[in-house]
Amino acid sequence: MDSPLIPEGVKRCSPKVFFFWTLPWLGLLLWGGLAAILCLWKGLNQTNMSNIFAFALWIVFDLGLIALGAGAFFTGFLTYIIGKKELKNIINAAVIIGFICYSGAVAMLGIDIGQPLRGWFIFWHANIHSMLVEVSFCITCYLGVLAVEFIPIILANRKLQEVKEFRLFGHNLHEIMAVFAATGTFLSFFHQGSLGGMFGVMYARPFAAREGFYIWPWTFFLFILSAIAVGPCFTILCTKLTEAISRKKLVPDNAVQLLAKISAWLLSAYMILKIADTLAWIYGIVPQEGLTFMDFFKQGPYGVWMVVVEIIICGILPAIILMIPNARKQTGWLITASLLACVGIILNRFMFIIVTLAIPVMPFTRFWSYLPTWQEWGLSLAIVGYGILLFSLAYRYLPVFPKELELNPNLETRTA
Amino acid sequence: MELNRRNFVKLLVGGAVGIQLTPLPWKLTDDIAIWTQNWPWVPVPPAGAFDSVKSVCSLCPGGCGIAVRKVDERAVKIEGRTDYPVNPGGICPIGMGGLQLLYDKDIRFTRPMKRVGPRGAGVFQDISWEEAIGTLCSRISDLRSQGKPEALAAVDGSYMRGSTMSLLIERLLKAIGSPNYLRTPSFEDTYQMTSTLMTGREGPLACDLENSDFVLSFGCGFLEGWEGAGRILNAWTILRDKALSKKAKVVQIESRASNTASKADLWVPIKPQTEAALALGISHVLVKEGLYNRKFVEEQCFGFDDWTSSDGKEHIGFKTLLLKKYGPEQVAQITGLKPSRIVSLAVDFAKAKAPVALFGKEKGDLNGSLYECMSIMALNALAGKLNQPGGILISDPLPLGILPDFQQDPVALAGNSKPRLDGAGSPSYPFTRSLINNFADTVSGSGDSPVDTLMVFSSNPAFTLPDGGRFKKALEKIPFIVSFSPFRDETAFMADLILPNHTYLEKMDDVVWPAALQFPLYGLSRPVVKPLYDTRHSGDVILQIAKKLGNTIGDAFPWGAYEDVLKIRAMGLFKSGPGLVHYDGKTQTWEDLQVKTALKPDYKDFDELWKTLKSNGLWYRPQYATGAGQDPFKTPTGRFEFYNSRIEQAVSGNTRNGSREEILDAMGIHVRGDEVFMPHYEKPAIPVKSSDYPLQLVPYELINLATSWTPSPPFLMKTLYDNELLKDTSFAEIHPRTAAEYHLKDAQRVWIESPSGKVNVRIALFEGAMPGMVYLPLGLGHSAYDEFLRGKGSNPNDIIHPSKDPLSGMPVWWNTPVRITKA
Amino acid sequence: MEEEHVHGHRFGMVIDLDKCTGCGTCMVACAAENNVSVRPDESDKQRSITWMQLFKISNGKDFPDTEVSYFPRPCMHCNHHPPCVSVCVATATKLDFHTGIVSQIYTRCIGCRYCQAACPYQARYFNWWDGYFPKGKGLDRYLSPEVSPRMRGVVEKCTFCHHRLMRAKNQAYAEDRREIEEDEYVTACAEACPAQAITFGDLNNPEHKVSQLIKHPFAFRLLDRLGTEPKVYYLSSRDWIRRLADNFLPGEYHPVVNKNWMEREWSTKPGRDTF
Amino acid sequence: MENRAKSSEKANKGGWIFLLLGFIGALIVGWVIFPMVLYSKQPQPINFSHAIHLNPDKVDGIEGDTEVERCEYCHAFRDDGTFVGIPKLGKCMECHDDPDSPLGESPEEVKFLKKYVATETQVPWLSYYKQPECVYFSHIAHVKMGKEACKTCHGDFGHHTRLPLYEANRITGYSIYIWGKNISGYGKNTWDSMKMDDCADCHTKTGHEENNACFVCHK
Repeated sequence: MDSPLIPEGVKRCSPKVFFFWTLPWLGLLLWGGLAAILCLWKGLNQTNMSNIFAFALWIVFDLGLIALGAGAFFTGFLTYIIGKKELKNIINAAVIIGFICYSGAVAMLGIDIGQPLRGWFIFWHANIHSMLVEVSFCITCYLGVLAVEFIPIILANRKLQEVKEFRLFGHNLHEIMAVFAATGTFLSFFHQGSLGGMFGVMYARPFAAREGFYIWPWTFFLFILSAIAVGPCFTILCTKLTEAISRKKLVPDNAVQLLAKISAWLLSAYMILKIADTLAWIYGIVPQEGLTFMDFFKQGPYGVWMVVVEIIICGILPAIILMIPNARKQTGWLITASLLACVGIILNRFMFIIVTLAIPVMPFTRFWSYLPTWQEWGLSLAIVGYGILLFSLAYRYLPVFPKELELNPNLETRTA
Repeated sequence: MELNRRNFVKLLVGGAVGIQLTPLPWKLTDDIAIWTQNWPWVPVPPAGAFDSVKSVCSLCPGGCGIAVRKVDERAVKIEGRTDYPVNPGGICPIGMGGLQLLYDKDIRFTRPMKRVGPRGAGVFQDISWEEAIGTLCSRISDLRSQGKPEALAAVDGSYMRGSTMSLLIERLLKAIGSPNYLRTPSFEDTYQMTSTLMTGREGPLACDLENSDFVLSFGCGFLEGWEGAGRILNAWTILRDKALSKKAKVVQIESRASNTASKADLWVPIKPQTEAALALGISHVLVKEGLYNRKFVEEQCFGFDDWTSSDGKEHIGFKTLLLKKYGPEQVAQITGLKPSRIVSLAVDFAKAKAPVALFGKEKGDLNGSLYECMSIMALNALAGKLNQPGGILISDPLPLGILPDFQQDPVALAGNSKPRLDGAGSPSYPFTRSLINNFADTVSGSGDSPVDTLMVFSSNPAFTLPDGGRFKKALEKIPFIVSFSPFRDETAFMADLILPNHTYLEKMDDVVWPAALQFPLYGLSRPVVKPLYDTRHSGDVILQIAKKLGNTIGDAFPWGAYEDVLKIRAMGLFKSGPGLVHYDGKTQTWEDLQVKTALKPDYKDFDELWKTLKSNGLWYRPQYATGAGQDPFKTPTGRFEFYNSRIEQAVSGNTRNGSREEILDAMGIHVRGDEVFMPHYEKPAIPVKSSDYPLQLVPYELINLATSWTPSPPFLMKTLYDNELLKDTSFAEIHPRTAAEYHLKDAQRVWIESPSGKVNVRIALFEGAMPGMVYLPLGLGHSAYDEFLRGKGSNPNDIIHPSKDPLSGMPVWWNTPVRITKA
Repeated sequence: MEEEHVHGHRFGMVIDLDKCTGCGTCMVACAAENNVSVRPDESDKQRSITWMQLFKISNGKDFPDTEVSYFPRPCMHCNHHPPCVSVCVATATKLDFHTGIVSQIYTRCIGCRYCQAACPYQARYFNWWDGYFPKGKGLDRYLSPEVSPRMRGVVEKCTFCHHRLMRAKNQAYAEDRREIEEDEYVTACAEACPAQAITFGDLNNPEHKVSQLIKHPFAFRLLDRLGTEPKVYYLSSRDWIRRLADNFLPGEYHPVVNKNWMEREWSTKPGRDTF
Repeated sequence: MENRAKSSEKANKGGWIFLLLGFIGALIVGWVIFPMVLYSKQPQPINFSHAIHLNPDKVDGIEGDTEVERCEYCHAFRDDGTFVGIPKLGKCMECHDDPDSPLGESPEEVKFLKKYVATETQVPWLSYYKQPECVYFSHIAHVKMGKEACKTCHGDFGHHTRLPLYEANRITGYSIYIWGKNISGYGKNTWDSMKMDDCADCHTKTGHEENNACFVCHK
């Protein structure tokens, strides 16, 4: 019955099936919604955050999302600025994923601060020295850009195309997409960097503190690089996932392969710098502040293994896999590598947030542990649900994958 | 052009654009943010005129001067007075949080009430003062008409013996005809007995800490609130400064690494309850090495050398006793110290110019052991440091005005002639004034309670007594209980009638000679705010009761108001000689206390003294409180008695038929012969450790937790660590090795069980705990008050299994055998 | 920045740990002075608010050589771009160069808690709940009008009782003085300490006691080598305490070996066995 | 298809009118209706006349050579330098001591005497210039040390013969005098509004930037 909305020619599952598919994700949304209301109404005592764990699960999710969402601007950058035409077939997906990640992140931040109704003070009373201000500015602006990039995709909906104004508007927008891609790229560079800067500048927290270039600690650049290296991996993962669920090919291999290849190079570059940075930190800052690298892992569940996993298993390994053409050509290896890379970046963010805060700086203070409450999990998972939901809707009603028809000539294939 | 869907959208678009060009969205955003800055449920403290009211803190015997900062009629902060000679500006955390005891409505009684729920539930019903007082009076009248006025009893916990309130309570009982006036035990009782026996003077403990250069503390918790923190902590700081320049030392003798032990110059850990042995051991060395003060001992002491009494009987002297039984090795056996340490302590003590040996464990509001106290007193005497600067000063009580004598009617006379229910003053406990533990046993022991009506004043025996809850059982048997407590405490919850007193910030009352102060001082607290609720000063209530009872009782209380009584008392001070009612806070009083030229009073006449006393809360005489200069000792022998005539008389004069053996057994004394009459070490009555109870429980006190009858201000909960109180569980400190023996981990939940009961706590591993000991903090485990205290932690008193202290018969706090089982 | 500090005051604090008895009066005085509310469960130390906090430390030695001591920890009012100030998104916390006090404006704070993450002293506290003032219980009746009560969702911290500075100024103005006298302005904790362990005053005034005390060989600061330049100093004659005040690599810590000083005076701890 | 498009074309004729309608409507709502709804109005308990009290011909006893001194007669400083603000009843009763004998002929005074003086209850004045709880303001610093005239911030209240209605922002609870009567927030006189920026601007103009530090005006 929603057939007039479904893109010309492609086959989609029955509304009933689709409805049931959405149920679990709606459930997550409901859970998250309840958690959000509780936090806004009763305050953040609903969480297990504390004066020790001022940042916690939500911030980890935020940084993770934003890092993974980097695929959007970077693919855009490659497509419109560098002019990698073959990526046009995946750019839509990349943009939508980006939009999901960023809108989700902003929503979570809105709940995470103690006084949401004063949130706009960040802009009005901005403290330009604060990396977090830079982050907020850029994220908000970039979310706008993403929205704009999203609009033409929405307007491409069959029903909306009927309206002349929309048709024109969408078309014109599409024409000047390069401009937005450029702004997006610029903004993203800065907030991805600032996110790293946020932690690098905490010079009184030896575990996070980093030297840097001018006002930017090295983490600034490392975060950018890691984001653009792993972002595409996430885009690949998502498209592959969609293909798996919908049981059909949606994106031509050359596009995926190109992304993978670029990812490989960037990931390698990132790894070299990351290792250099880690060494510089271990032999520079850490001893300067009277500590040894091992001191950080005296108490608590954390250990050197995290660093090993992050750098070797989730860094060097995927880089190598993606680097070898024959390896990345096999879907299995491709997915494994992308997955590892994504895990690696989230682990990296986790260390900078949770481990940094968990490690006591004053020698006589003790190590504290932290476990999120259901409210915290709820809100975090709700973002996942929201993402899947939005992407499914987009896939169902919008021509997300321009090459879908041509890749699936026989419309008999059952589809989700 | 109809308003179809499309045009409606246009309308909206137009509106959307237009509204941006008005203040509405922007002002609204701003105002909503401002709303969060002024949430209606966030209190806004009303402003007004600031003022500071001077008064005296009466939450503990320390008697600090306090200045209460006020905004119009509200008190907003308590601060220490710098113009009060006790405490130069500082006060303790409990006093600092005092306003919560005034304003936290849920821990207070706001009007007279009578019980409607079951005992202990704390369910009461409002009644009028007339009804309340009437009920009590008719009950008393009935008792008197039945000819058993002695069935009326009173428990009094007011800190200072000789405070005017205590005087009135005792007087009321006497007028009615009951000898059963009981006091909650405190260290002052032990000291007072010691002083009376050895020096013949009954003044409170006065010690010149500030001027001492060697403080040998037998477990005094100087930093745990000993005798009131305001002055003591300042003295401590003075001693620290001296220590830095090598001019003073503090030695702490204690089994646990308390704050005092840690911060002292030397910590000497010994087994609990063996302090007497150590004191005697040190004395032994002094004597053996000839380091004691010969002149003083020969001229002013009795019973040092062996002697022959008039009846020609040979007696051994203290000297012989020491040399025979308390050699370093023998004492090392008892205390667990190295003999060399005992010797070095003695040498340092002797070498010091102004040494002092002090007693009174923890805060000092737990009674001590009489023979222990005597042994330590003897040590001071041997060194010849009594009545010397830096030492202990033997004095008489504050010369307060005496209330006129009064007529007792036959009923009263008959009642007063009956024996006390607690046996205090009887042949078994000849020197003790009150034995509330015995009282509890007598009541719960006999078929139906010999006490019909119990009045409870400023005390919470149901919580503070070390008897494994025996007093609570006694209360359950007593038909009628009247509480005068301002607070909703455990004992009040057992009461049938509540006649709430004002809190200490709402009333005028006296602080008689702050504990251990080396010069006489009389403090007078005053109402810093008008009473908040329909409460009445218990002093006035007593007068009203007396009036209502009338006849001889009414005549015994001829005063209109409590203040009149205080005025009579102050008159005594005025007559007693010169004093001061002002202190400028510039000169340190302790620096110049030698009696040189006669003191010139800073008041013309009594009226001026009284006026100033009421406004400034202070009368003092900045001179050493050394009784009557020349002959300081008023004992039968007129000397300081190592061999105590009074004990001797008490024992031999004991008419009770039975051998001396039985008499001594009844007194709980294990040694025999002349040793009985001299300071000596008594082995614990009950074996401290056994196979069933392999560990020893030692309660300890924290300066930031009220352990007496007043509740802890909620503020203090912030200062407790989460290995002292976690959620609702308190912790037992034990040594890691001991814990390992019983396979206990840190923070593990356990049962600590004694013959008297068990409590549920968590384990706190502490290297500073003596192995084999279990340390529980006092002051937690309330079942009354409000959410800040109720159900928080466990009360060691519930499992403390007290033996009777020899001779004094008072409870012994320190050696309860316990076992630990995992919970 | 430093150069700007030359004019005006630079208020600081010296805490003598030999004198500190760990009684907690400073904590209570602070809470009472600054309208810090008390919650039914204050044992949740990760969330309870204590602007002045006593950290209990031990020398870790076994019985009978065990020794405990305390670190009273107010806000350090760091002098060298305080970690919390540069990170604050809404300019809610600033270092005032004319007093040296690091301010915190509750109505400006949005509660992002970045400052808490940046502060190594755990000196900043977030209001996880609204203040605990149940209706009719009376706990709000002793609140001081000189300090604004905080709402849920904002960060608060020690302010060096700056309202007492304002109080002193008003007094001075009433007496036709522009400048306040030394010691007219003292924090609540310093005033309340029964052991006089806390000295408060202007570090820019060479005559003032604090300026003398920080020259003492026993003087040190918490986590000094991070470079935050706290304006709160500590004094201790115990090396084990001084060692706990900062992180040291093996061999980096040097005991106080001021020879002539050692000759002049001796440590308050003659060592357990010199007796 | 064709027809549908046509009909829609027709219907759309003059659609811009609606655009305009919405636009203008919004402007009216935002600029006219919104301010009216935003503030609640209520009268003072007693219509006090500053003019009469400050007029030596009508009232004697309120001494002072300068106007400031005459203001300070009631709005006085305490010994500790704090400011009394709106005087308590006691101050009024220094003159209006007898509830039965009014000093003037104003019915307001009679009302005042009967309702408050007779019963000795404080007058629940509504303060036009009450700053929020987070603000610390020292009058003595400005008036005595800074030599600022009262009217700089309060306008010439002293000459009002009747007290204006008290208007409070329904959302924030602030008196309208804080934001200023003009909804746009603009004002030409120093006393037109009392926002933080107004204080800061003045500090800057008068060369007291140091007093723009947060902890000078916030508590």
